[in-house]
Amino acid sequence: MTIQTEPFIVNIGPQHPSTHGVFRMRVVLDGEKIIDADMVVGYLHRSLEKLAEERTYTQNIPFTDRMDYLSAMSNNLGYCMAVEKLAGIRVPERGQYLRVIMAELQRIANHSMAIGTFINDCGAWQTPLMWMFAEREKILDLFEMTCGARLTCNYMRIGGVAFDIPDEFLPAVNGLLDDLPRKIDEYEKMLMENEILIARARGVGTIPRDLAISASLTGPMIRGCGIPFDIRKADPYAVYDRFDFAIPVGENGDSYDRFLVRMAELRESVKILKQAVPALPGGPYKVDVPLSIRPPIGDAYARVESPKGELGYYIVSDGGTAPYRFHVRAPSYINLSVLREMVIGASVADSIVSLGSIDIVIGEVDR
Amino acid sequence: MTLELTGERVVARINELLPDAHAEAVGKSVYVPAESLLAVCEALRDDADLRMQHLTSMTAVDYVTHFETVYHVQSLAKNHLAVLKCRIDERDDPEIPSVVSVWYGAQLQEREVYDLFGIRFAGHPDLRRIFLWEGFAGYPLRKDFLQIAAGAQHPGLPHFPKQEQGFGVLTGPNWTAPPSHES
Amino acid sequence: MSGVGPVSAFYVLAVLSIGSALMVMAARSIIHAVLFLVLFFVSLAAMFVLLSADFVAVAQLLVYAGAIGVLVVFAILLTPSREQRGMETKFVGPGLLAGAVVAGTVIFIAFNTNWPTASNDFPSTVDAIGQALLNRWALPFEIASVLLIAAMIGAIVIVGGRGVDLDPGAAGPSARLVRRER
Amino acid sequence: MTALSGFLLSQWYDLRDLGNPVRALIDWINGWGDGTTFHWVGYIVAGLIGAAAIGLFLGIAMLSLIWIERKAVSRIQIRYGPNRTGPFGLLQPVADALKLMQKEALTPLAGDKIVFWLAPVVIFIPTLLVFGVLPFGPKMTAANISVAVLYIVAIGSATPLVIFMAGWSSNNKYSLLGAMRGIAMAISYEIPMVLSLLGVVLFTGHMDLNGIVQWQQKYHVWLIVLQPLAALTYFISASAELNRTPTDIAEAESEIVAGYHTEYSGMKFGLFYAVELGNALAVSGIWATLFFGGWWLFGLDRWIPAWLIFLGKMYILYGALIITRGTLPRLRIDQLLDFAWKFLLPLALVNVLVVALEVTIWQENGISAGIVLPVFAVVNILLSVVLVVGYVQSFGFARRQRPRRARLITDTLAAMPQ
Repeated sequence: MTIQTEPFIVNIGPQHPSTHGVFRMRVVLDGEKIIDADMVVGYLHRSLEKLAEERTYTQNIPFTDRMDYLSAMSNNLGYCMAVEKLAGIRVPERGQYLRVIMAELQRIANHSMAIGTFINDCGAWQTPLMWMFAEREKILDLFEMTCGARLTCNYMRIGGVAFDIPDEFLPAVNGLLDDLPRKIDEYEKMLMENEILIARARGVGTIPRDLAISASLTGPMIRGCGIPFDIRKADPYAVYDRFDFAIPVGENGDSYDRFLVRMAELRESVKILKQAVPALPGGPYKVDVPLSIRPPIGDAYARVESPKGELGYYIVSDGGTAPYRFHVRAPSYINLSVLREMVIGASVADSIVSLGSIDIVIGEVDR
Repeated sequence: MTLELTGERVVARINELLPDAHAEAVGKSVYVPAESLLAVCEALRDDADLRMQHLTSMTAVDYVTHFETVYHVQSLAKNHLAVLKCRIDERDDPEIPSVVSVWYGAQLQEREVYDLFGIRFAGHPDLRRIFLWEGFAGYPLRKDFLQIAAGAQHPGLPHFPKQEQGFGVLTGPNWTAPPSHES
Repeated sequence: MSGVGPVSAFYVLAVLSIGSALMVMAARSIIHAVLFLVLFFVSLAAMFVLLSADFVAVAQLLVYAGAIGVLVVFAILLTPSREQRGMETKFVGPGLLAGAVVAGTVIFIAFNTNWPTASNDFPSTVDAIGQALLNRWALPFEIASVLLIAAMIGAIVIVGGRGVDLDPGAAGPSARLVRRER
Repeated sequence: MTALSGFLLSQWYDLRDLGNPVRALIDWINGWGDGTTFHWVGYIVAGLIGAAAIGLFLGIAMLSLIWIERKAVSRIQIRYGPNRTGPFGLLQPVADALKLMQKEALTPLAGDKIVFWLAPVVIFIPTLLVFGVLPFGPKMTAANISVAVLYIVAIGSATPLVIFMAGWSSNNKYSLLGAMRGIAMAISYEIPMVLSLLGVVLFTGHMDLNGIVQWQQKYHVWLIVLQPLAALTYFISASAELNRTPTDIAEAESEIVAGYHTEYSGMKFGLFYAVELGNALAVSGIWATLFFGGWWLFGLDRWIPAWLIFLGKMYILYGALIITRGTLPRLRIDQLLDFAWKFLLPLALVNVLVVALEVTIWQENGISAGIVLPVFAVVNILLSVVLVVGYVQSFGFARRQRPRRARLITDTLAAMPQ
């Protein structure tokens, strides 16, 4: 005797509280168990890669803000690095340090958001989210102080950064850096030891290690599996090779490990910042680059460790003022390729936790 | 620092592994003919010397005369990176073997390329459009996409996909796009 | 049962319970039928309250409206939807006949039984029921509970361990969404 | 002054118990005519007063609760909470209610319209009915029925059906999933709840709430001291049925949007929202009555109006619900059901066994309460601590020996898998 049940197709999204935007997961349910899943993206597709072919290299910088709108600084950085690589531009010391400082601040801001929303997806009633927002808020204030924008900073320029930092920036960063470790301790105590959170996230969305490599995962997704792959270490850009920091890795590759990795990365970012801020050299913060730069014919691939993973820009130049081809290797998008493996066999509740642990931003998935 | 392998180095290794692959080095990149792409990728992945386990990025470029697919592959253990390129001269129905069987991560990236360039990946397990809907006319990242005469045809579906076929999940390989305006 | 209040309450409840009982049969949707059934249970419970049988009323609410109603709902939800639609039946005649026979029997019994008249002074029914269940009828009570546990375990054994058998499709991206059949 | 207060306190409108003036009014009505003809007027007036009192109380309580809850949760979440409408944002609930009333009440086209409209109305009934038996004071019970404890359980058991009505009639898959979850959870948690209430009933020998309060008054002790296990299991299982955050799987926002009330908008949603608050208040009221002495406060009830004491206790205990809501993530449904069946149910069963033994020892041997109750209190508290701690240790959701920190790697290349 077998019980006949009817599979039940549910569209999780595109408007759903936990899809972090207009992402749609079409799942086939048997009761609460997911027996098949498929993802549907493209609701936020703005055809960035096509648009970029019509604009000059500098005009494209603001576009990159709009991809992963939670870590605009890292996006800018990667794009500027790609163009610099293509055109052979060297960025002055101070510019490099400022880039690192901003990118690391952005990483803290992004991970705060990621952790907060992840626990929200686990079902906490917004409390961790609000706590994490408090920290993120301070960092956004710093960005506002520097470049006038909080979310879409548009701060990096080809050949450096747009503006020098204001006088009150460094004291504010130092104050934040004194404050952050204590706060992170507090959050670790509150969140990581939480029995319910462990019960919800442990063993959920586990990715085997070889799949993680084969599926081109990067960022906390691959580090959660115990593979210490981080562009800042593997392929140091800017001045990352001058700082002493560690790469946190997880054990089993489940959602909880990814959460642990993000939590530990907050600490490592603080560590980098504490070394970078005192070492900030004087001198020019950018080199003069013509606004409509014409890089030589050729292609270049530059990548940075954005908070979500490896953010790569592949730019082909035909010698004109606009890129001939502009491709973004978006970490959120490629990290999604294991979504199906993560959610099949899990319950609806677990699938949401898995999705939350990937930390996708739809602006980057769809571009 | 990740070592960016030169084309010669990779080609030398490929020639050792697969003598008839006809790979050819141009600067930092390696041009691989489409017929031997899959074999080369598999060899590079499994080779103890190169260990290209991780497909970093995969995309395509439209050079008007031809398409080029670009694979940035790297080895986590050896920390080096190589660039493979593959030239497709066919424009009407470009086709190239899929590398999903070698690197699972190519799955979504190949779908993206298929969606935006119209390059078919033979052997891809789930080749559907991803950002645009099935039946979207044209492939936007091709250089000639904007050359569709304005007013002659708007890219898009003539009607909603569910209109005629009742209900259920209608995207997928079993679903054929309705005849577009062109005919 | 006298006084304006109780009498009017009785008639309201009588109309409600008979009406909902009729609607159980008349409702086209099986879910509506179940909801009317629950309404009937509730009005019956209110009827018991009117008869000063507090405990029975609450038990009626707890067991029938709460448990049985929910169980029936669960059963309906777990059966495929095509069996839920109300259909014309060819058993109208036999059904009516059987109904008439049952109704006749009940009416006959109702009029021919020498019903004992209740005293006006009601002791607390809970006490009496509790005493009866745990003193005089302790053994049958316990036997019934053992029987129920056996039934429960039996049900678990029958259902459990036999997970729903659905092919999740080939692993990896080759598996597709199943097309829903109808 | 003394004369005035003496007069006030001695007269029927003694405000320590609002039941007094009502009783006087009913008696006056009953005295009309020859003393029996107009009893039905008194009957109706008493019913109307009771209903109006509960309705009024619930209305005010829900408005206040919205504000209290939002304010308290926002303090937990280090933000200010409503502070724009009126002083301290006090008018926020009013603004919320007005906003909800103005919103369009959408009805799903393919849904079952009648049931869809009915569900938010019907879901109010159990809430109202529960408040009917809560003793706000010695004489302030709208309906002092003898089986009140059982009645509360019975009323509560009707809620899942209404949740099902809402979920099914929406014709929305999220709603249906929510309804299924809600029913499964309600069925599971009813059992430990009934068993924990059984402990109280066995111990006090009363099934009416006023009787239980008077029992606590008589022996001068709160039942939480004597029945800690029952208090714990009741609190957990009753709050589980409230659909509030640690256990809100039926309307899990991050998973199934809003569960059974996904499709509801406007005031219909507002009713669900209000009922959720009302039920939470009812649970804290029952908890206060059963385990915290209800309107009785160690003799202080002679001076403070009993209903004030009760309301105070109710709101303080409601605070416990707010804190759990603000601090805990949600459990998965299977974990929640496991918790009910594997943790709460055994504890409640042990509690019933212990209570039965104790009551037998007490009643059969006729030992005086002064000796036996402190002993029982110590034994029960120790037992519950041992049981809960031991059980948590062995049952614990996740094993102890797991890494709680990420491993830090400095030399990444060496640590790479080859």
